[in-house]
Amino acid sequence: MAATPLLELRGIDKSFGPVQVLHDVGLSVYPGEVTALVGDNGAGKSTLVKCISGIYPIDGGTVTFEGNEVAIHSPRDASALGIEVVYQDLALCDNLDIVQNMFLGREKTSGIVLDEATMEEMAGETLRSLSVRTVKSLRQLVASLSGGQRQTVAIAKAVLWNSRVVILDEPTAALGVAQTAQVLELVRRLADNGLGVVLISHNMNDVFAVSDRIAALYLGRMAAQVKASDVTHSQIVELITGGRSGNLGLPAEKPSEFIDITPGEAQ
Amino acid sequence: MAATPLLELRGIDKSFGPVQVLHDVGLSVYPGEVTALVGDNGAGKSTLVKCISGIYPIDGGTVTFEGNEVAIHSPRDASALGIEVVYQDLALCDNLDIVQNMFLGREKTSGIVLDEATMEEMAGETLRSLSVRTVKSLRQLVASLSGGQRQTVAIAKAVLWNSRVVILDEPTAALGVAQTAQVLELVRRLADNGLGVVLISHNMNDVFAVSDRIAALYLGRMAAQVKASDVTHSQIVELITGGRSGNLGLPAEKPSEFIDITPGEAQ
Amino acid sequence: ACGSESGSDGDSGSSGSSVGKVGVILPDTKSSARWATADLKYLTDAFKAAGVEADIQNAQGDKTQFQTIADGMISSGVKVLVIVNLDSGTGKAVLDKAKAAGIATIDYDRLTLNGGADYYVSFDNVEVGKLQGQGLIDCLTEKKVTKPVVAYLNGSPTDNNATLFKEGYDSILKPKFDSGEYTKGPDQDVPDWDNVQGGTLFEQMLTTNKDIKGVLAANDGLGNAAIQVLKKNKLNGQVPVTGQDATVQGLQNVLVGDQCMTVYKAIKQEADAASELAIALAKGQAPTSATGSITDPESKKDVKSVLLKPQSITKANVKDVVTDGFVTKEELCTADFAKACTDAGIS
Amino acid sequence: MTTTTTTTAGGIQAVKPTVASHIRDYWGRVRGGDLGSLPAVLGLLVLALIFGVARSDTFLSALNFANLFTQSAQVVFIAMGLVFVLLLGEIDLSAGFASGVCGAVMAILLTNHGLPWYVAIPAAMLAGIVIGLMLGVLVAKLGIPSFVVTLAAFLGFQGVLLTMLKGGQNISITDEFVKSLNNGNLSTAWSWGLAILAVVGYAGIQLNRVRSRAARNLITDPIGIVLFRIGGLAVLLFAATAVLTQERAINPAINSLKGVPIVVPIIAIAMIIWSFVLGRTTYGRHVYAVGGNTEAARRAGIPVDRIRISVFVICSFMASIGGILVVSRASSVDPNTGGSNILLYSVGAAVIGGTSLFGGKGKVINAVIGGAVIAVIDNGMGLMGFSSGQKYIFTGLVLLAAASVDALARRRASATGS
Amino acid sequence: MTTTTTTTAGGIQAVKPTVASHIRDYWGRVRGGDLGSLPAVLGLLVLALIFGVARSDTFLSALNFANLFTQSAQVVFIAMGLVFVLLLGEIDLSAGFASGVCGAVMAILLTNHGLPWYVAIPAAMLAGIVIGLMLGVLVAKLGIPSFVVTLAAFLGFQGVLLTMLKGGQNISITDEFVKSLNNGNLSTAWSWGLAILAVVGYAGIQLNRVRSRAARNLITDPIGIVLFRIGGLAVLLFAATAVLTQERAINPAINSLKGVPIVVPIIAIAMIIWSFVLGRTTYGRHVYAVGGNTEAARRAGIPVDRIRISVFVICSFMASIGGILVVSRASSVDPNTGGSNILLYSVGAAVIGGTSLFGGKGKVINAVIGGAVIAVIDNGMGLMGFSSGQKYIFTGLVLLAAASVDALARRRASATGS
Ligand SMILES: Nc1ncnc2c1ncn2[C@@H]1O[C@H](COP(=O)(O)OP(=O)(O)OP(=O)(O)O)[C@@H](O)[C@H]1O
Ligand SMILES: Nc1ncnc2c1ncn2[C@@H]1O[C@H](COP(=O)(O)OP(=O)(O)OP(=O)(O)O)[C@@H](O)[C@H]1O
Ligand SMILES: [Mg+2]
Ligand SMILES: [Mg+2]
Repeated sequence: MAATPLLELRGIDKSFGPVQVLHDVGLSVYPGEVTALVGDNGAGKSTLVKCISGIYPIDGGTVTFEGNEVAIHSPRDASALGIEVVYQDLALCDNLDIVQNMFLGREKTSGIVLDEATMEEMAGETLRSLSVRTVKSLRQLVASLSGGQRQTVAIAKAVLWNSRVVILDEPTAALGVAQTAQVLELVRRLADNGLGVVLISHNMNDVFAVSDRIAALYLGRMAAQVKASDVTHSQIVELITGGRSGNLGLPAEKPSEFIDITPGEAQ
Repeated sequence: MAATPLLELRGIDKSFGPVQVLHDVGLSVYPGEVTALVGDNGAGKSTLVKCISGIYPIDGGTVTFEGNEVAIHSPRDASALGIEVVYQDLALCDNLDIVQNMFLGREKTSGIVLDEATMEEMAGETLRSLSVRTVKSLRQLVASLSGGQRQTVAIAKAVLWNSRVVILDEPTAALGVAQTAQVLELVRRLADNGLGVVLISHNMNDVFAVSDRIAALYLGRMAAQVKASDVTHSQIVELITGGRSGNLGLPAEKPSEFIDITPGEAQ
Repeated sequence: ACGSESGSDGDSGSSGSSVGKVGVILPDTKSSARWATADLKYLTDAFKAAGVEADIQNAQGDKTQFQTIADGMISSGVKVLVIVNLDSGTGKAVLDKAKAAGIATIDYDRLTLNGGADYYVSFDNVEVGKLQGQGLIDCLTEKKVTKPVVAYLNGSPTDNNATLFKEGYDSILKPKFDSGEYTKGPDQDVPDWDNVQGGTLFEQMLTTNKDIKGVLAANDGLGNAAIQVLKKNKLNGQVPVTGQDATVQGLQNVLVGDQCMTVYKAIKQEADAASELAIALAKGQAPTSATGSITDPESKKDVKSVLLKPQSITKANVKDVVTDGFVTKEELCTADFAKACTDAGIS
Repeated sequence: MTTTTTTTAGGIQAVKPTVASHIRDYWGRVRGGDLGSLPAVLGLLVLALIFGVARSDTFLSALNFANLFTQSAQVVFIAMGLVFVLLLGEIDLSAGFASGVCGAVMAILLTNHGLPWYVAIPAAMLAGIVIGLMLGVLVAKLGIPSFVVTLAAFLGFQGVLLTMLKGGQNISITDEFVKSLNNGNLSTAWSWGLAILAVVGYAGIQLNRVRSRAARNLITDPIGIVLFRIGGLAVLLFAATAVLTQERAINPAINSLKGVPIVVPIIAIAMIIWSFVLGRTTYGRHVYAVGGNTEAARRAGIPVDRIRISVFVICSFMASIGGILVVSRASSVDPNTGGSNILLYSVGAAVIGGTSLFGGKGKVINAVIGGAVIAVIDNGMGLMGFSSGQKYIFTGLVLLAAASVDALARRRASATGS
Repeated sequence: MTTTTTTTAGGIQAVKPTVASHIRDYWGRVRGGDLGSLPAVLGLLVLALIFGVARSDTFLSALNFANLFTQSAQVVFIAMGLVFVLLLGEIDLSAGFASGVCGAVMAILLTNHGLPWYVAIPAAMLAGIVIGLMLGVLVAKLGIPSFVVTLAAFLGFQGVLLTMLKGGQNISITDEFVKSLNNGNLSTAWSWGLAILAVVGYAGIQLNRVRSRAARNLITDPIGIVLFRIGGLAVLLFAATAVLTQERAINPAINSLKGVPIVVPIIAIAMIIWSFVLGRTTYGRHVYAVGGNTEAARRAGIPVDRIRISVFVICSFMASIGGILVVSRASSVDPNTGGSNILLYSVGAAVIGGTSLFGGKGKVINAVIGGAVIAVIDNGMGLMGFSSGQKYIFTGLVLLAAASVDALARRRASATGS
């Protein structure tokens, strides 16, 4: 495994209006490794991903890609660097069909005409490799797909391309048993091919099954980033729910601005 | 446990245009029991739920509630019978806040004026009981919630009311470790209070942890409905992926109209 | 293969092969109430009386519709086409098409410049404007106002007639402005002849220029809009307002002294003149009534014409309009105006 | 940060806001792009400034200020009604002519049938309700897109209006009560009385709310902020009343003109009622829900069709009041009443005020502020003495400028925040 | 069910459809609510039937049939352009007056400056492009809602037009080429030639597609269905050509009138080009994507702003052609060119054809079919001899009836299916 990270974040801050969601977050993604990003609901995992992919502008901090500091202002910039993301909120165009969604923004053409035949072939192969068996037609609109089918399309869309870093935000949440196994295998395969992979998941079995490193976010702060082999299942759960576990994690006092539930002003 | 089912479906058929999604499906939900509904992606679980709750009209078959045949034409009818549903596609109003969403359609009023204070109090308590800790304000718009937070709001919305049957479609898919545990506990508690609970999940551990019965859908057909104590983990996985396991499940031949992937007509 | 057989669905049973059908296209319903209320009635009556089948339609101010209607009439095989153009361009396009189909054409009320219609029947629109200008001067003189500020509330900027009216009253008033006897006040067009907008515009004029002493409003509707604003400021009756069309509303305003004058165009005369021409042409006779002639200012060609004189109506001669049957006493002399009517000698 | 933590009834920890934290929060929200009607108000101020400088003597006069209200009444009323329709992501192109038809109903009953105003006005409103019911049923029950239904109605009502007016006559009204609605003024005593009543009422509601929430241990706005709001309203209302109760007649010798225009309380009452309905009742909540996510609303058991019909009824009802007021102002009705740009102006008013055409977002007060923007533009333009062509161009430009203030403010805000 | 299973290149099992299965599938889709433009075509037939019965002698004459095309040209062109804007969920209220302004540009260059048509026409089109660019930049870059931007432009262009025409003059054009565009007819030879070319071209494309997909072992439409489509088009086109190449002059002695109107191939070419762009190019795909889910499109790396600007450019460009054609037809331009109901009719045409106002759904051909519905209503009404009031009312009712055919068809379909 390479010593220099492929993608490195340092000191990322992000606020939405008055609410600060990310505080000084750092994260390193190494080529050939699966880095699991874990954290409680609302810890800021998806927000961090969206900061990396340029959907949200960051308030502070730096992003380094292959050793060079980069500024990612939009998803175009991210994919130009070779960063592909499967978002938790899948972001498919409901008015387009499966093939059209899978190739969105990267359509194959022959001349100026769309090469539907090639795209259809490629899409079919990819879906098959992900154990999708109940899709009636590749020309079905994604609006009519089941939850798991939608998720598969989103995953298939991200892995069709030659990228350097693949980030998957809870990719197996809606998947069935067989499909989940396929996706985990795919994740491992991607890493083995030298890509940097970030996997977000709430399923500790999956996390320990495929990941090399584990990064735990707690209330918008990076509690710890450790080798998977160095920690136990229950240590990670402690990090997720409490922000610290033994000598790992954040300092003891609880960040003052987080309060359980603050009933706001009515209306 | 009562011998007569609270809710019973018989021979349910459902097509979307030329595609038949449900074939002659039967399901019984008993009071005081958790019935797990399992099946592969695209098996038809969510479609079945939407048929029960009146979102989709059924093409054929009967629905019996407490022994009486009922016709459910809309979600209003379903909730009038005491059927509450947590949908997989959460169906929250992004332009409303957490409290407003939780009480949607059942607002508390004093006189003709909305009683915001009472609703806020009740919402806060319910969320706390579901281990939600990172919501900044109950008046936050649900559009700005994380995936898990949205799911919790949807669950909280369904359990706020006194209902007879609660159906949860993959309620823990996006939840963290602690929250998942809380929801499973809640599911058990609801059943123990005499409600009929239907839980859809792809996580076999969860299924076996809380359910009394397991119903397995395979390609739109009910493969088997068995007691959880009578089957093993791997038998259920076989039912899900193959439609049969030993003497359980569908007859051997594969339904002819299902073909792996049928590339449709381009454009 | 088509169009040669004329429609036989009219209510006149007498349409022999020699008597053709007449098509009439009226312009709109907004520039004046006359088109939908008066012209339609008089023309229909005249054609019915003569047993000539007529198709009378209104283009509702829409040029495209105007042409669509014309196309329809031409394809339904009319023998005579009477048009009130919305603008000379479309007017000419329609006339050209009609002539190409061998249809006789009459310009009604508005001359289609360079259109080459066979006949022209009209009130002189510039003359209307002149009457308005003169009427305003008379009222101002009568009220002994010195150095009055006169405001213009013109018709729709997109209506060519409004331009002609303005040309008329400008020609009368401009010398007064030039000599310093009168002062020219605000001068605004009212889009679509919209009375509500007219009211707002006048309110703003009055706010800007508090000593407006005379209002040249292009028609009765706009006049009424100005009067309402004046009323709010209790200036009605003191500031003379002009109008046009001799509508019930306008005449009532004249009767109570809020409006200085209106212009009455004996539309029946005009309609009768046009229908007489059309009927003759439809029957294949040579019309004799078009004795006058007018020179098309663009093509410099003469057009055979029937030209009628508009009449200025003040309190003194409101009864002429009633006598003419243009408005009925019942319409005009409602409870609020009964006394004014008696005073004006209408009984 | 020293925040006082109190325990509320639900046993949930909460932070009691102070005046300072409240202001900080507000500023955070503003920076975060949650601007409410701030930009529209800003746009209004900019416009007032421009016209005030260009035509300082007239634009800023009390007379012109009073005129603003009567001139904008129709657009404001239609816009308030349209907010409901727009909240559902629907559109009502026929609202303009519906107001014309209702105005004509009133005028015909008054003038041609000699009926008193207390018959004619309710009849006109009823006409509005019937129209709305018709449109709503066609949209909700037959499922025809509202654009098509109301386009058909736009044409149809134009025809109805023409037919009612026998092809194009104007009908004058003479009823003094009706005419006073959008021409008359309150007496000075009434003007002050209502202004004071409004401030006292507002103060009562605000303070009561603080009290009752505090009693349940829920978070309340700091009392300082509440008092500031009440004070702000008082200053604004009393200043306006002071201006409007001055003599503003062109020629005070002939005619005294003072007092708040009667139409001001009419607009205010409509605004308060509908704001209450949208913000504080179950019905209003359901309108937002259906507009935000129809499917979610349906699944929550909300009778979507009935809500859909009801918004068209409200819209046409408000249009009927707009029609009554415009007929009152012009003292007559003609086939173009409610035509021209009324509809586009009304939709524009709602949109400028911040209502989304896609549904789910908007408030009644926005329509009033947007209507004020439109009215100020129209009013100011009328004072500038441009030619027609110039006027159209400048109106367009000023409209654009007012809208850019809004767009740029939101953009700047979202660049620093979300 | 005997289906032939073939193995395609990707190694995926697939079913080779037969004619019977294809028809079964189509019927299933129709029952499932996927009706395409079927209801609009149905509505069109119903209308033709009504008017045909009521005015059999005139409505169904060859002359009237030919007139339909020239009458509808402006609306159809603006509607085609609007489809792009509507696909993004935006609106362009200024398209009507933009077409007027562009028409005026052409007329002024032709008449006042005496320039030839090959300068004036491109200049008008350029004006359209510039206008679209302006609108697009304001919407996409400043983020002002398109309703407000184009409302401002609607007013502004009205003013520009008035100013260009010096306050209200008409400008006539005499250029024969321009006049022939929307008045002239093709010679009989050309008429037949183009009709044959169209059929042959269509056949070539369809057959080539079947061949190339079959070569890759992908599923193709059964050849019987393809031949049926080609045959259908041929019958339709040849029948229309036969009717239009008959003599249709009222008085053939004076003036012969036959051949396909020149505007027909102009409309056809525009339709083919834009359908190709929307359906077969990356750009078109991106337009649908942005309209369907802007955020998803942005995440897929689509330059959303550029797409947004481009649709306004296309819309105004098409409006400019509409303007050229309407000026050609009227041989003149006046300050109301592009005003009146043109805009609402154009949006209505697009919507009736099945384009959604919320974006993501619609085709160019729908605009043409919807435009035909509007044109037939207008044309037929003109032949019925109603009074103005009646005409408005009936137009509204007929529009509603045509739209209900659509709504009811879809509703029935969705009741049996989804
Ligand atoms: N646009 C926004 N405006 C305001 N707050 C936001 C916004 N987006 C997210 N948040 C808040 O930021 C926090 C982090 O959200 P995020 O989606 O990153 O969580 P997450 O770690 O992905 O959680 P989950 O596991 O539930 O997906 C949450 O508390 C959420 O409410
Ligand atoms: N509106 C629709 N039109 C056409 N096909 C549909 C529609 N809705 C669902 N389907 C199809 O019906 C099948 C069953 O879908 P459903 O959502 O019920 O699956 P599911 O069992 O819930 O799967 P998952 O576990 O992925 O949520 C899928 O193949 C899906 O593509
Ligand atoms: Mg997340
Ligand atoms: Mg599902």
